[in-house]
This record gives sequence, C-alpha cells and structure tokens, in this order.
Amino acid sequence: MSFLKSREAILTGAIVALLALVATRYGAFIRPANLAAVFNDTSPLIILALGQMVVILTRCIDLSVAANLALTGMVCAMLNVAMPGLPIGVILVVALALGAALGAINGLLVWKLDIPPIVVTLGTMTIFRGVIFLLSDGQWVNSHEMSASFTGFARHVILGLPVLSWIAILVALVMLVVMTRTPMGRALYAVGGNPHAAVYTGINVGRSQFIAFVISGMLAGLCGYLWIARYAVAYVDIAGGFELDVVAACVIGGISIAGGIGTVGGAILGALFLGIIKNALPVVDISPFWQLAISGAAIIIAVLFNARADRTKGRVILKSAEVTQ
Amino acid sequence: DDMRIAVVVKALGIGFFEAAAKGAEEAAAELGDVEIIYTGPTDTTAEGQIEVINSLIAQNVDAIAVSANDTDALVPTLKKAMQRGIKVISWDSGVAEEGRMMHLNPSSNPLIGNMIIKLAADHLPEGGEVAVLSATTTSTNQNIWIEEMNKVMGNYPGIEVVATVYGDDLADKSYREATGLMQSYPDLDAIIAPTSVGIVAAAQAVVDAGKVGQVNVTGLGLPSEMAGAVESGASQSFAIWNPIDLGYSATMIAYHLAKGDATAEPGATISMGRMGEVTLDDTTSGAMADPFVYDSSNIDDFKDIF
Amino acid sequence: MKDGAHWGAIPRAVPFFRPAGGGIMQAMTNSPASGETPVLALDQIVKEFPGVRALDGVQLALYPGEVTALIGENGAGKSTIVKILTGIYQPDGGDIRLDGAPVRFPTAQAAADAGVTAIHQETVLFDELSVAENIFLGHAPKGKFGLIDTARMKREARAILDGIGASMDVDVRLRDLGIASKHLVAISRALSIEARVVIMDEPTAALSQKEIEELYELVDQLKAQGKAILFISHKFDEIFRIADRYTVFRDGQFVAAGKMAEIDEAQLVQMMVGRAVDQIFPKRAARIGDEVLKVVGYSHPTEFEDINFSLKRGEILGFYGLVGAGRSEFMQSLIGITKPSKGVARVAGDIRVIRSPADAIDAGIVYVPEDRGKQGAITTMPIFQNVTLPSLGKTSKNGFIRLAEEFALAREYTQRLDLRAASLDTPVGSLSGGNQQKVVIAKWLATQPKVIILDEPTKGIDIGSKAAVHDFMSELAGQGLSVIMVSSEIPEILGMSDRVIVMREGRMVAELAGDDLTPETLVRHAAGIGSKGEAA
Amino acid sequence: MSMADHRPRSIPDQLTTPLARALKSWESLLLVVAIGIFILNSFASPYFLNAWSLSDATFNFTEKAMIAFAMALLIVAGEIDLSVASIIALASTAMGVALQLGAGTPVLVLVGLGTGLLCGAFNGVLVTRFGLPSIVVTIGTMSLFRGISYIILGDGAFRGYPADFAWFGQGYVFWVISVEFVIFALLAVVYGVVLHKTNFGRAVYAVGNNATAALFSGIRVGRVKMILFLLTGLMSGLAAICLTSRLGSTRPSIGTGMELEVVTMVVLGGVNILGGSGSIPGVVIAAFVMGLVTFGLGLLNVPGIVMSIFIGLLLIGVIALPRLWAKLRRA
Ligand SMILES: Nc1ncnc2c1ncn2[C@@H]1O[C@H](COP(=O)(O)OP(=O)(O)OP(=O)(O)O)[C@@H](O)[C@H]1O
Ligand SMILES: Nc1ncnc2c1ncn2[C@@H]1O[C@H](COP(=O)(O)OP(=O)(O)OP(=O)(O)O)[C@@H](O)[C@H]1O
Ligand SMILES: [Mg+2]
Ligand SMILES: [Mg+2]
Repeated sequence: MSFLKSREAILTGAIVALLALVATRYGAFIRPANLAAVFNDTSPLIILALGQMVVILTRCIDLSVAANLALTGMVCAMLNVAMPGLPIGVILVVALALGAALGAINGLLVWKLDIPPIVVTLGTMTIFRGVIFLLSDGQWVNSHEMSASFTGFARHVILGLPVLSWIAILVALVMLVVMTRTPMGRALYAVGGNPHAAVYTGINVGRSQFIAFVISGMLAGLCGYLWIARYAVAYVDIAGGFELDVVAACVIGGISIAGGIGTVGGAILGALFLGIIKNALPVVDISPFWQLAISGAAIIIAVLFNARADRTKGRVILKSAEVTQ
Repeated sequence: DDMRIAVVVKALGIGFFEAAAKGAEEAAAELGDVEIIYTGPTDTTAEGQIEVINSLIAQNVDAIAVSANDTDALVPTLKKAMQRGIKVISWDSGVAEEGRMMHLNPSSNPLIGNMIIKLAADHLPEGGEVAVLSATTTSTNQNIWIEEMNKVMGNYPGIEVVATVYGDDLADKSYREATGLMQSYPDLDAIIAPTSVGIVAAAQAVVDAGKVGQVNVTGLGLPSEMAGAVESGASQSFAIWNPIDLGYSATMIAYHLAKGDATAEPGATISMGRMGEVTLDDTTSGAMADPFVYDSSNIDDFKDIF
Repeated sequence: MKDGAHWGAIPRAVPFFRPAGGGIMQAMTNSPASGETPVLALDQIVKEFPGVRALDGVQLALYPGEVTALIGENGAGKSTIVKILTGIYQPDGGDIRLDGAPVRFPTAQAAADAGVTAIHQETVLFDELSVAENIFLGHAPKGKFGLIDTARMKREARAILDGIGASMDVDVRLRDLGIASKHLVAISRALSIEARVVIMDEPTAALSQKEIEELYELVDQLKAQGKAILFISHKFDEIFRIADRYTVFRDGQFVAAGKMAEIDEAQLVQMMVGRAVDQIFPKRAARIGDEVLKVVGYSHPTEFEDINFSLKRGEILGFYGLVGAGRSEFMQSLIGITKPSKGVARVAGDIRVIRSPADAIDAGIVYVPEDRGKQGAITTMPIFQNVTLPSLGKTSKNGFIRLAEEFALAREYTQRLDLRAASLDTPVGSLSGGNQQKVVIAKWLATQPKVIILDEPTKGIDIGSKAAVHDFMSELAGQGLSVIMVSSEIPEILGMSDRVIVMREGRMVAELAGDDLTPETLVRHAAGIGSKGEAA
Repeated sequence: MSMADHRPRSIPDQLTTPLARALKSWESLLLVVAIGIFILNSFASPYFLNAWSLSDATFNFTEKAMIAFAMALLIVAGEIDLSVASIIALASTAMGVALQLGAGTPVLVLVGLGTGLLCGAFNGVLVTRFGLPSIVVTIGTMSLFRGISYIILGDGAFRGYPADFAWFGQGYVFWVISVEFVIFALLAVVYGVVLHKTNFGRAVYAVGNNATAALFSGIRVGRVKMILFLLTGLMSGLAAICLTSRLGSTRPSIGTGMELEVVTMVVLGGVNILGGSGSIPGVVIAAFVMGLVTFGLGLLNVPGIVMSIFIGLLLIGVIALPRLWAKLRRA
C-alpha cells in the first residue's frame, strides 16, 4: 500500500508511461535488446547519481563529479598509453583511488574548513578541468592509442549485458545495503535530516559529509575509466556539464535538495527517466533542437510532481476531518 | 623585434588545430623573424574568443589569424583590432567580410560538399540511405558544406539523405545520435560526419552496434583519430585537408600582409610559401587546396603526424 | 497511553535489553544506596562564548540513586553544563570526575560510552527516520557482517516504548508524530543507552499533565535502579515533588547546593534570583473598555472549527487547553499564517481581511509565537534589527533606513523589558532562552499594537523573568492594550486572565469567567470529562 | 511590583566602531587581493598599464557583474538563479525575433528587458507559489529557456542589428569609459543603496537569515523573493542587450556557462552562498578581481582553462586561508 503511494512508484509509472509514449512512435524502442542498450547507456548516469545522492542526503552538493570523471578518465587513458600492459584490475583500482582522493579534497575542505559545499565543488570543478589540460597539454588520447583490453572491458558482454551495465547493477546493490543496513548509511541520513541532532547523537557531521564526498568521488572515478573506455577517447571537455544531468537525475528521483530524504531506488529511477528521454528523442524523430527544452520541462514537471507527493498531510486534530481523510 | 603573429583557434586541445599550430611554427621557422602566439578559448564559444582577441589587441600583436566560432560575433572586436593597426585574416572557419581583411578556405566549399557525398556514394554503386551527423547547429563550416552537398545530390542518383542530426562535437552525444540513426533507419548504409569528433564517435557506435560492413562511416576526420576505424573497417575512407598546410599558409599570408608586401583586395594574389599562391575572389576569400582522401592504403603514413 | 501501572512493566522487559552484558536494568541488582560519594563531579568548570562567560568556575555533584535539581534563571548556564556533560561543548577550564577519576568527553559518543545520557532541552531527533531508528541511531544492534539487525532493533525499541507506556508504532516516521510523542521517543532514546547518569533538561515542558505524571514515575524507577539523575526545571512544584538535592546557579556562577529537605521554596527563589520575588500574580484594577476584536466562526479544514469570541480593550483573555488542542494554529490563523476556510475578524468594528502577518500588523494584531527559535527571533541577526523589523516603517524615511532611530527604538523597548546582553548589535542567538523571548516581545511592543497574542509567553522562562512578563502584561492591559494569552499552566491562566476560553481538539468547549473559573472546571473541559462522566 | 525593584540595565548600542569592523571585513581582504593582483599584472606584462587595455579588460566582467548584483541579493535572501545565462539566450533570441519584425532599437531594448522579466517571473512563481527549491527549479529552466532559443533559432542566427543598437555593447561615453562600464557603475551604486540602506534591503537579509521568523514579523517573504527573481531576470535581460550589442548577433549558444561565473563572482564577493550575509561593495571588488585575473593572464597568453584554475583556487583560497589561519592560531 505505502509503496503504491511512494515517489518510487509514481516515478516507475511515469517511466512506463514514457516508454509507452515512445513505443507509439517507434515500437522497436521497447524491444528488450534496445532497453538493455538504453540501460547500458544510462549506466554512468546511474552510478554518478548514486554517488550524488549520498552527497545530497548530507545537505551537500557535488558539482565536481563530471570534472572528477574527466580527470580520472584522462589519467587512466594516459596510464594505458604509457603502460599498455597494465591489467584492467590495476586501472580500476587507480580509477577508484584517484576518484576517491579527488572527492576527499572536496570533503576535507567541507569538513575541516567548513566551506559551503557548492563553493568548494564549484572551485574544484574548474580546477580539475584545468589540471586535465595541464596533464594532457590539451591533447586528446584517441582510440588507436588505447589497448584493446582497455576499451574492451566495459563492453564485454556477460549474460546478455555489457560489463558496464553489470557494474551499475553491482554499485546499486552495494549502495542499497550501505544506505539501508549499515550504521554509516543511517548516519548519512541523520546528518542531512537534522545535523544539529546528529551532533547530539554522537555523529560527526563533518566526517559524514567527508565520507559522502569520498563515495561520490570514488564512483565518479570509476565512471571516469568506464566513460573513456566506452567512448574510446579522452580529452579535457569530456562529460562537460554532465554534473547538472546528475543533479537533475537525483532531483527527479525525489532526493530532497534539503537533505535527509531520498532512496537508492529513487536515484536509479531518476537517472533512468533522464536516460530514456535522452535516448528516445533522437529515435522518435523529434528535431534535435527540441531536446534541451524537453529535458528542461521534464525536470520542472518532475519536481512539481515530487513536491506535491511530498506535501505532508499535516497534523489533523478535528475528529470530523480525520474521518474524511 | 620579431613580428608577432597570433594564431587564434576555435578551442585549444583539438588535434586539428594543434596540427595547424605545427604548420604555423614551420612557417615561422622558414621566415625567421616571426614569433607565433598560438591561443584560443578552452571551449568553442564566441565570447571566449573575444576575450582572447581583446588581450591580443592589448599586446599590440602585428597580425591575427583566426578560425572563428561565430561568423558575426567576432566582427566588432576584430574591427577594433584593425582600427589599432593589426592585420586580421580568418582561416578554416570564416568571419563576416567587414571583420577581416581576407579569408583562407582550406578548400573550396563546393569541393568539400561534393567530396563528402562522393566518399559515401563511391561505396554504394546501387544507391542507398545515408545520414549526416554534424557538429553543433551553429557551426559555420558544417552548415555550408551540408548545403553544398545538397546542391550536388542530383549527381548521385539513388543516394538518399534520410536525416541530419547534431552531435554538438561532444563524443557522447555524437555516439548516442549515431546509435539513434542506426535504430531509426535499419537500412542505413552510410553515416557522413563532416566533423572530426562526430566521425570518431560514429565509427565507435557502428563497431558497438555490430554493423561494421553494413554502415560505412565517412566524412571529415583526422588520420590519427580515424586510424582505428579504418583498420576495423567501420570507415572505408574519409577526407581532410592537411591542417599543417593550412596553419602554414595562414601564417604566410598574415606575414605578407603585415610586412606590407601584399594587399588583401578582390583579385589579388598572395604568396603562401611552399603551398603556392592564393587568389582572392570578390569576397576577398580564397581556397588553399583540394581535400585529401585517406584510406587503408595511406593512413599509416599520416596517423602519427596529425 | 495505557493506564498508570505500566512503569512496573520495565523489569519484565529486562531480557530484551542487551542480554549479553548489564543492560539498562543491570543496576537493579545493586542496592541503590544513596551514598555520599558522587558518581559524577564537576569542579571549577569554565565555559566562554564570544562575549559571554556562560560558566564561571561552577561545581556540581550527582549521587547514585538521587535526583539533583539544577536551578537557575534563564541564561544561568544550566543547558551549557548539560552540553559539557554530554560532550557537545568542551569546557575551557576545570575538571570532570567519574567515580573520582578525571575524564574528558570529546564527543557525544564518548559521553554515552561513559554512561552519561541526556534528554536535551530542544528535541534532537530525526523527522525522516522511524521511531526505532531514532531510538537506536548510533548504537543499533548489529547482526551478520556488521549490518544492522533491523528486526532486533524494532523489537528492543518496542520493549522500551512499552516500558514507558508509549503506544506508537516503531516503524512510523517521526514527522508523523505529535510533539509529545516525539518527546517520549527522546526519553526512550536516553533509556536505550546503558546509562549511569541520566540528565533531563526541562523534560516536562512539552508534556501533558498525564504524561508528566508518568515521567515522574519513570524518574522514581531510575532512582530505584541506582542511577544518578540531573533534573532541570523552572517548575518549583515539580522540583519539590521529585528532587533529593539541589544546586543553584546564577549568571554562570555556583551559588549553593544542598538537600531539598533542608530548604523551602522562598529560600530557593531567593538564591536563584538574588532577591525576593513576589510570586503572587499581579492583581490589577480591570478597566475593561469597548470591543476591540470580534472573531466569528473561524474554521479550518483540519485544525479548528467554529471559534467565536470578542475581546475588549484592556482585557486579558486566556486560552487554555492541553498541548495540541489547536490553540497555536488558531492564533496563527488570526495573523494570516494559516488560512481559515471560514470566518471573519472585526477589529474595532471593521471587517479586516488578514492574509499575512503584515496585514495583521496593519490591523494592530501581533503574535508572539511559541517557538521563538524558529518563528520568533532571527537568531543570526543583531538584537536591534530584530526589534525594529516589524516597525521599519517608523524608523525609516521613504524606505531608507535611519540607524540612529533604529537604535533609539531598540534601546527603549529592550530597557523596558530589562534585557541582558553585551550590546544591541550582538546576535540574538547568543542570548539565553529567556532573553531571546524578551527580544521577541520587545519587537512586538515596538509596533504599538491594539491586540497582542502571547503564545506560551513564559514557557521555559525562569521565575524572575516570568514575573517580569506577568507584570508587563498587566501594565499593558492597564494601558488599554488587549491581550490574548495562550497558556497550559493553570496558575498562570487563573492568575492573569479576566476570562478564559478552553479548547479541546480544535473546538471551543467552554468560556469561563468569574466564579466558574476554577482549576477543576479548566481541567474538566480541557480533558473532555463532562457531566456525562467519561472522556469524549 | 518586582519590575520596579531594580533599575533596567542600559545596553550599549555597539561594542566595536564601524571603522574597526570595516577594517576586519571581507571587503578589505578582497581589496588587498585586488590591489595585489593589479600590481602583479603591471609587473608581469608591459601592455597592462594602458588606458585602452584596462578599458578592454572591463568588458571581461561588466555584463556578468550586472547580473551578479541582483544575484547577490537573491543569494543573500537564500535563493539562487542558475538560469541567468539561459535567460540571456532567450532574451537575445526574442530581440532577434523582434528585429525580424522590424523593431528599432527602443523596441529591442524593451523586448530584451521584458523577456528577462518574464523569465524571472516564471522562476519566481515556481519558487514562491509552489514552494520549490530554487536551485532545482533554475536547473530546469536553465535547460528550458535555452531550449526555447534552440527551437526558435535552430542552426540559424539573427544578425543585422541597427547601428545605434551597437551603442550598448560597443559605445564609449567618454574617452575609454565604455557605456557598459557606466551601466555597471550606476548599478553598483543603486544595488549598494538598496541592499544596505533601505527597508527592502533589510527585509532581504531577514528573509535570508530566517524566512519563517521574517514572515511572522510581517515581511511579505514571497513578495520579496518574487521581486528578487524579477530583478535577476531584468538584469539578465539587460546583460542580454549589452552582450547582443557587443556581439552584433544572436545564436542560441550565447552566454553559455556564464551562470557559474556570476555565482563565482558573488561568492568571491563574500556573499554567503547559504544566504543571510554579503555586501555589494564585496561583489564590486570581486568583479574587478576576476576581470583583472583573466585579463592579466590573458596578456601572458595563458589558456582560459588554466585561468580557471586560478579562479577556482582564488574562490576556495580566499575563503579557506582565513579559516585555516584562524585554525592554526587556535591550535
Ligand atoms: N552557542 C552559544 N554561543 C554563545 N553564547 C551562548 C551559546 N550557548 C549559550 N550561550 C550563553 O551562555 C549562557 C548560558 O546559556 P544556557 O543555555 O546554558 O542557559 P540556561 O540556564 O539553560 O537558560 P534557560 O533556562 O533559558 O534554558 C547564556 O548567556 C547564553 O547566552
Ligand atoms: N506532529 C508535530 N510535529 C511537530 N510539531 C508539532 C506537532 N504537533 C504539534 N506540534 C507543535 O506543537 C505545538 C502545539 O500544537 P498546537 O499549537 O496545535 O496546540 P496548542 O493548543 O497551541 O498547544 P500548546 O499548548 O503547545 O500551545 C505547536 O507549536 C505545533 O507546531
Ligand atoms: Mg536551558
Ligand atoms: Mg501552541
């Protein structure tokens, strides 16, 4: 019962309706193979949205995810060029570690110096991009320079789905457990829900926010490698502006920008919603010039919708009102 | 003092322009008394270019050779530069006439427009469906070439352009657009991408969709970036002018204008060193050379150069 | 809430609590000897805030099996000492000894680990988490792989709630609970921690009479288990009811400590305020004039229905009811915060449509809210800017601010209320609760209203300031201002009001004046125990 | 009566003098930074100390600063508008449409300002009427407004603005003093007075510090926020006029990414991003700092992206260093 009224259910409904609408224009879109392809295409957004969710839950925001992704991706690509023999496992570890380290920079500035997260990540966003330029000297790393295993890993198909999709599923499962079943997950919710009370509860607010940034950074780093591998090219501007898509996915998924409210399922659905729109518009033959306006409108409608669903019933003290509720 | 010639590009870090910078340096070395200032914004915006040009004006350089992000938006700033005695030419992507002294086309637009459709048609003797994957909706070059291409479509019976989409010169968007094209048009035979970002992304999309051999990716691209696609068979052939030559020629022209041993007026000819001479038309623009076709036979010779 | 005997259920719940090692009930087996060696002793504690020395070398000792009442005016430093004991603030000097050994509490967790737990003055809970999660946040029972054992957590939460007679569902999100239930959750949370020292900072402020009685029984239980209890309250009847010892602070300094048995109320008050206080409510000659405000048929879809009354010049109209009776909601609709669905308000005969507080101020109706931290004061802004905020029209010219006049206005009204602060441009947030309340009242008086609504004006206010507020109310009424006073304190209602309206579950159930106005009639109407005999 | 028992204590108005506070303020720190950068620049490049160079340098910040003033008020009030750059695109597009219909310069200006106001009203209504968080709303309208420009213009461009329209972005009032710079300076004064000397400004602070208490105090919170969104829209419209005039053409990509630079300027100016505090002089100095940094580095032909590292470091550093210093001193 409560699920049917939940944000997740509403969003699932919206996604199904969207798919149905697209199907009327272009039936093949909802073929399982195509849906799998759409899921695969949306995987990086899902992973990033999950990281961003954690950050937003603690009343922060991470605008540096896309820049982190690009920087980590570039480092992985350059590493691959320099040492083509390096196993993918090592590359993955490097991506996760570097991403986490970049996230930790954000986290430390927020934790130790108490600088508002939006300011910190606005700053690191431009700094990270600049560092890519300095590292690469503005040069691209192209597909023929990358080793076959480097670009092949993400698209290797297991049980009908590419590794990229499986990684997104794995990340989602891990995040689900972390957020619902571990003391750390609870603490992250608590910090965003009522930071003042969290202090009284013995939770270190700053440290929890630091952890959130590290998680977000780590997932951005992971996406960095996956992104570079998938598109087989690395340059300064990769995933430019993608941070807004990530935040939009979270918002559509019902993660409250005020902190403390949001679920793993919501973040995933929000990302899928955007991903489907992105993938559907080109195939249903809507002029590419309409794309931007449609995604903008979708964000606004979704937020309006969420706000309605979010409106608390309030306290009812009149007996007559209770009956009619 | 050395003569300072500023080579302003659409954005730094794009392989094509990096190669052009090499050409400019080559010309400078040949001329001896020239210092090249290679610069440009980080992303392809007119506002960014204006800021860069303003600082060049302040430095009082001798000449500016610019590949513009916007035909009109740079005009007021470049006019200001000319008022302060700086010689201004545009190359590759042009500026409206009143904003520059002359414009150097890499090739002539009709030749390029014809070339891109010919590259696709040569592999489709029976005719077929082709789609265009362009850069941004505002790119001057791509739009002119597509226009020129459409003009000569009559010469290629049986070839039908089914769609034109825009990848915004972003790898991921281009990739998604290319994938979308293959889904919307299952019988698609070729994707023409007259942009170096788009063509790479389209080739990757074709490989990932398992359509190598069915969909031929062609258009304009850089040998270094397209080597993999030619090897995998996703692209049979593609064309590009030589950006090194282009940077070289632009520098040469700017040098002669700044030295005062050439003037930019309709009908004038200006020396481009080893590239010969350019003759200016009524709009004071001229073409450098024909585009050059790369395929499996010659790609290895070029892929390490640019 | 179940019947009274349920505190006795606690021992039966023992097996549920931490079966492995001495749960909260562990001390049951020890004899609760009220020895003369303190469990926790503080000495020479100093705590400074920018511009304020909140604690200046105070001492405090808590004994096993005894309740120590901490008494002092607003701003005396009571809550500050609680925060030091629970690791939220670090003292700037002095030492804390636990069983005679020096300790430090760098974090709240460290204090909890040492067995010190507190019910804080402000509810510090999480609206978006469930009841069970709130109770066990930070020390949830763990199962496999270190993951939270949700089932066990709910079971234990249920047991603790049962133990204090709270009946709410452990899965319900806290935002869906009423304020009193939230307080019960806060108490349960404190009980869920293995504690030797339990601190309660004004725990009864938000509870109804019945819940207060139950809390007293809980305190007795904890005493019996040998726990040391620190109890902070401004209510003297309460202190005399449950405390064994007292400690008095004044202006951040230690004044006295001793046994309750050896002291009387007058002496305590004398120590607390440093002077004798006339506890009798100021009687004044009622010169009641013409009708100022008439409210007809005010209704709201869910919060209140059909409220009618008329208010005269110079009159003090009391609104009595149990917590949650809907008085605040109704008052807020009078100033345009909540929109009534029906009803009209006439001010001096004219119908006034009040859609926002700005309209209400225009009409001469002002409201001193109950929640001063959120609705009353802008705590991050200076005192003078708070005071002049609704009167900016007066201190400015053509919309341009005139600083000198602002300060003059602020000075006038803060002096009238005897505000204590370092300067007028210090932020309100750095004042104690009582002084913050004075700023809020000053702000509204500065608008020179016709009707002032005071919602629980003396809640959490010390006895000295309380008397000042009461005096002031009489003085205002004497000057022809009409006062509406919402209060849940019967002595205050009886002592101050000319007439009382009783509300229950969103409805006016009685209007009492003169001889009808007795504690019994008030309670009977508020609780809905009519002549029919049973609760409605 | 107990009240009469003791004399009321008198409380001093202020403990520190306004001058002492000014010296310790953020603005002073920023001013030192600005002067430092100015001196560094004049040593680093021989071309810097030239009236025309400096005049050109002001174009790097004038349009952004116009928006930054209104944005500063909006952020002080606890809201934010990320759609400003998109409003520029839409306003510029609307002017282009008006141009096609034969409008002259006065009408173009009205259309530009009007479109800005409309966009501001749209944001304002969503935030104040529907109670949505502004950061989210304006991320949405950021796509929507620019999206509409794309729908109207596609791959085309509007050009051929009348000659006298060029005055806004390319004209000079006196010698090297450009029209844009004069507009910037006038707006700095107007916004400074509005925020710091009027009841409205006080209301803005009150709303930003505690909107609920401000509402209870009789401030029409919704109206204040609505006015601020309208102002921000209007300023974006004005910036659109200047930018369009300076570029002489309209394309839907006009002004891309400007919103972040505007926010950076406001934050660098000492406005608390969480609302409640900040000043216009701070924003003015921050505008100069950003203009000087980008122009100074530009003269050294440092690529824009490397400049952005400096801006990013400046943004974090100017906030972080004083805090770090205070921390170290305490330890
Ligand atoms: N965070 C803080 N910053 C600055 N001053 C503070 C802070 N917390 C408390 N104070 C000051 O310390 C003094 C003691 O405050 P405290 O809250 O302990 O009083 P209290 O005795 O609990 O009063 P009340 O009965 O009103 O709750 C007051 O003068 C108050 O202004
Ligand atoms: N579920 C709840 N969550 C948060 N606050 C609540 C809740 N229920 C009631 N309150 C707060 O408790 C206070 C009491 O509620 P209300 O104002 O309706 O009753 P009242 O008769 O005025 O009671 P009181 O005696 O406390 O003034 C209000 O300030 C209200 O905001
Ligand atoms: Mg207290
Ligand atoms: Mg109330």
